[in-house]
Amino acid sequence: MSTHELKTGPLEYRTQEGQMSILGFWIFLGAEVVLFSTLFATYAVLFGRTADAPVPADLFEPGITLVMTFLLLTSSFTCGLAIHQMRAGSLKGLITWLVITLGLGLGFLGFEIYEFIHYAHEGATLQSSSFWSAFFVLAGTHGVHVTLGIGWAVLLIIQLVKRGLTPVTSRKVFVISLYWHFLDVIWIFIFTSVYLIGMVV
Amino acid sequence: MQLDEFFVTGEPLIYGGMVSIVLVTSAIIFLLTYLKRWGWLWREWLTTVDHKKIGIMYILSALAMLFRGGVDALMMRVQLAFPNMNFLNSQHYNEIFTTHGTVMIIFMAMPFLVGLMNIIVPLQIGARDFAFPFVNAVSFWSFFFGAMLFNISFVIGGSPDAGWTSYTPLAGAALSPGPGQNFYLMGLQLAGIGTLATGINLMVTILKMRAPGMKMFDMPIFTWSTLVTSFIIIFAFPILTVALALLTIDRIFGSQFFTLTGEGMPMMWANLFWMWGHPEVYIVILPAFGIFSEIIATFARKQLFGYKAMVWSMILIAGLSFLVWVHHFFTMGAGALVNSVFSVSTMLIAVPTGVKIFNWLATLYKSRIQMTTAMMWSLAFIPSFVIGGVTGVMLGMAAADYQFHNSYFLIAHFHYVLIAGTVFACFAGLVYWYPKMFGHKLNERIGKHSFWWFLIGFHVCFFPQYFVGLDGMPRRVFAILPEWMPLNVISTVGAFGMGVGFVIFVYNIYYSYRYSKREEKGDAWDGRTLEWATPTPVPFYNFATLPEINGRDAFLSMKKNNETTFDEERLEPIHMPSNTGQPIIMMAILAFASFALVFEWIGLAVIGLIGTLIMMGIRSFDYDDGYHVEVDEIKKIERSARGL
Amino acid sequence: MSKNTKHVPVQHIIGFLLSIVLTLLAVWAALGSNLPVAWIIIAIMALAIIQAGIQLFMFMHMTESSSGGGHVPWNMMFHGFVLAAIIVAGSLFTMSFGFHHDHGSHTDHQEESSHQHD
Amino acid sequence: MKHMTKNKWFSFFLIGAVMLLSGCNQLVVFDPKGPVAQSQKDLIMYSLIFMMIIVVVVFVLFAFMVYKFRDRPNRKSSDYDPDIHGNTMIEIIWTVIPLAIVIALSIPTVQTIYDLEKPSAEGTDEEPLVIYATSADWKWFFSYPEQNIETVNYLHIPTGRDIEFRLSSADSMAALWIPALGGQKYNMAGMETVLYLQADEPGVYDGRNSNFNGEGFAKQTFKVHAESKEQFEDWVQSIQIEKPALTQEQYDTLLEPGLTNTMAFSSTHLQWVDHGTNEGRDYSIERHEDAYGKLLHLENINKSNQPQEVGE
Repeated sequence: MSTHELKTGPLEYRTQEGQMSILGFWIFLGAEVVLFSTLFATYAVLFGRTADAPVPADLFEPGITLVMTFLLLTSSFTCGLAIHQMRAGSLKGLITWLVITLGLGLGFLGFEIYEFIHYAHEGATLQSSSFWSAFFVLAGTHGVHVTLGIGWAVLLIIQLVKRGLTPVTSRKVFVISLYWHFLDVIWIFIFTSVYLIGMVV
Repeated sequence: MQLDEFFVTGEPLIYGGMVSIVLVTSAIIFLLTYLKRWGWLWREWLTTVDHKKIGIMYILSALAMLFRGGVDALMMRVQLAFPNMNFLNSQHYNEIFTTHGTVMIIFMAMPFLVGLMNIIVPLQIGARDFAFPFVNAVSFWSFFFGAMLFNISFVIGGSPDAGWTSYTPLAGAALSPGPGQNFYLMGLQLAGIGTLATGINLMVTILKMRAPGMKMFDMPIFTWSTLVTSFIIIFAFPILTVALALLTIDRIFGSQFFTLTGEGMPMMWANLFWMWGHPEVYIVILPAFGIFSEIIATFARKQLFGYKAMVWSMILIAGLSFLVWVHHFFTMGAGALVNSVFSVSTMLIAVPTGVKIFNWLATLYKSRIQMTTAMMWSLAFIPSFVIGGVTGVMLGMAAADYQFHNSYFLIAHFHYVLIAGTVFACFAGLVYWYPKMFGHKLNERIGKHSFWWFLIGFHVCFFPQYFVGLDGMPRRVFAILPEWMPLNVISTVGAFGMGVGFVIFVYNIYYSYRYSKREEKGDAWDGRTLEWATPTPVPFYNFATLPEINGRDAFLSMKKNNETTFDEERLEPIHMPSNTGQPIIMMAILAFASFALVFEWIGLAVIGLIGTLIMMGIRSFDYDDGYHVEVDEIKKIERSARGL
Repeated sequence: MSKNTKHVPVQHIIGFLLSIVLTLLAVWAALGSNLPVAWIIIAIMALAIIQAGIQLFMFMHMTESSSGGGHVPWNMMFHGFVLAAIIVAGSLFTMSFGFHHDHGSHTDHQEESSHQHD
Repeated sequence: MKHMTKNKWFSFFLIGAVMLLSGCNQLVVFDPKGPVAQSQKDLIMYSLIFMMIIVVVVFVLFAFMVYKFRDRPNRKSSDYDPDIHGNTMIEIIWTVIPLAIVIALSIPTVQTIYDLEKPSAEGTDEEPLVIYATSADWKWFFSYPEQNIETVNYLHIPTGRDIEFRLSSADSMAALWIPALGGQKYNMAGMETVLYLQADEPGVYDGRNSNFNGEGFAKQTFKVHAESKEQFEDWVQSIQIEKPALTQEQYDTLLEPGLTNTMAFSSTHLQWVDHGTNEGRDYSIERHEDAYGKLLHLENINKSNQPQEVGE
């Protein structure tokens, strides 16, 4: 069936395989929504159960979280630009924007690691209470997703350099762009319901 | 760690288990070597990405698991019928009911149904294979290694013993130290990943790979049930993934989610577990409904009554299944409002289910029922399931549930729905599609023996349990009061009846392999749906050509119009995926990592995880496009298969 | 929807600016305004949902017709978010609300201890 | 063979009905000894009527269909119509009827749920008797704060008065179930659930933990002695006079996972810990951290494992 290749439209949609992979990934993202919402639910239920550890309002800082948010929002934007370049047929533009995206992602990760270490020094660790367990696992799961995304994107950049823009590589890049935007969606909710509400309540 | 801590010691039954594992394994190795079949095994089975072969491997594993779970069940029944014989002590009994429940739900019911879906769904919609054959193989091996990891626990490290629901704080590190509970967590996690991937795979397959002209409301009902099931899988399994991960982190890395220390919240586990657990019940029951619908329509020689109502009721059941989870812990004291809300939502499920029952009965109206074995399983399902269903409604009434909860009334209820629903469907489906899979039917006479043994055994086993439950007998006890004895003895007799039924069923597989007439045509039962349009054995590419489909019961109209799936004019090369060893290797490495995590060997686990990631990287760089089956070869295969 | 023929990705730039503005608005609502806490939570959650919509519709090409996916991506996201609401709200409903009861002095220990830090 | 199918079902159903009708008066849930169990029995009986109707209707229809439309020689050809695909009217009917049944079941269910959350109407002349029922692996502590006494693994209650059980657990989750008096509720550490029960008839009833909580689960049972108000007062007095006070040291020893005999004390453990509070949730875990992994090797005939009825 792959022989029936479309002649128009974005490269990634032209083959049946391409369409199916992208559709499958959307469905996977549906599952990811549920995965993260379970973590959010756990966090919400365990909210306030800090036992002897510090309370979030004392540790969360607006500055650093805002910087992290802007880093990730910008990386989502640059990732969108990368796809724009890809659809315009520019391999060089695509790779450039992808690399910028990854740089921003690495910056985000750096801040997150710094933040975690900082909290641990203040006495809030994974083990200290159920609230902090929920916090670290929720934020950490997002962080692990970002890390995997970076590793995955690096592999794709190598493939792009080797093979150029084909239906297969452009499909792969499109899928990771979905993943990256999705992680931004999740971060928006972490930023809002964990950090902002944690600072307010 | 000392060896005697690593291996479970001191139980004669477990030594027996060890010996038989060693014997069976060496027998298999010997046979494979003696018959020089290692290469065949690797090329034809272990590296296959063919949905039909993967489906067969699912079903074989599920039958093995049914045997294991069934032996557990019989051991429990023996203990309860002769509590003074001291057949099992308390600890051993706890381990056995835990593994019985887990194995039956996770490693028997689901893989059996997934196996049938694997084989049948692509054939029913006229597809070449799954949307992602590679992922399908990964799914199977993750299930397989998950099941192996879970099952090895009884000889290495010790079985989990906190019930299949694994409630915290009992299952937490403080109250259940040691690897037993970790086996449960890692085994389910591993299998769960595969199930989620299968759900996505099936959904894309059904949405994107239907035969030309086949609209959604033209799909065979089993395919519909698969689609709805995959929807539930996609939205329910991530909850399990998270719940298991949280408990794993609790146990291995010392977090405080479900602990008694650090202001943890043990009840949150029950909440998360049942948020997955209730939809899970429908994951194993909806495909069963689909199977029965197909079989009843086929052998009633009549189209399904109220097709659209059947589909919509399945969709409604799927939606409601996410809104009722609290009925598993009404007794938690969540308050009158919570209990009332969930009581009503629970009972509402009875409405679409009732609609389905009546539709099946109406399908029988003015039909011509052929009493084949598959049909008998399907017919027996209706009244048996109704008993389970009405008692389910009773359990849903929270105020009454305070008396039913945790009692044998509950046990009787869910065995009535899960055996009469799922297990009957597995047997019915296997009998029905057996000729499509293996090229010969199962013997009808022996099949009916096995049916009657199993059916009567089932009712004798579980019907008394309603009453012993109402007499106050709680579940999961290894010692009972004298007044519960008579009903328990009856139950045990019934359980052995079911055991005999199963043995006859397995014997039938052997007998039919030896003596059954080989199928010459693909259409063994004068079927209605597309899977019967292919020749038997099904060519590895499934369909050479497909006519334009319009309307339901596609094969029925094809037969009317004298169409086949072999139109020589329209032959084109068919693109096929190549076999690959990557899935089994990838999952073996992940299983190794999980095993290391069970014993909390963090270093080894990290190595295993890195290995898995490397395998995924290798896969990413793998641009193997598969190959094409040329027109001449298709012609040759189809002609010989169709005797042209 | 697809902008691949144009050279300036207008939609992306609008989306980006909107998300920056909405983020700042949420920060102001949470930390700068004097609204009651309940209103703050409602307001910033609403802003988050709008932002998620921006990502999905303006960045992720969710409704692109040439994808061949039909309504499925939209459908999966919609049901995913419905499920998310059920899971979060349902857990809070059954897990926190439930353990209140109105007698004597022993009520709501966990509530007290969880709010004493507030 | 085909004929058998129908008969088999019919006989199953008959046997079931007979067992049900004859068994009703002996099964403990159908033999209530108090208003709570009575209201639950009433609800179950009410639902059972609907369920029997459904079962009868389905079974009769099923038997008719299978018998009438089985494939056999010389069937009338008018009895076979493969093209019936549906009938909107009849489908609406069999959607509406189950819906009506669900509504008919929901109303009394919700009513009973709310009723069970407060003391029963019959016992309004007196305040409920408060008993703290605490589960610990694998024993029961019953503390009577007003009387300042505590019993282990047995319970005395006055008849005709509401008992307000305040349930909690020192470690694993349990459930207090006295089927003759009414349904169960969970005991959980760090939380307190309330269960109202009442006995109308004097007698000795079985009570147990019904929620699986480990090796000693099957043995975590107790007897409930329901007796007249005067007898209850006498019993309380005798405990207050004859039994020693409970020391924290002794209590901590008793908390260790394992089985114990029945005991009674003239003071309660509530003076130093209430496991239903956040502060009391890890009391036992901290003291017996290493004891939870040990096996009791509990076997059924080992008499020394079983709680003995002493000290009453």
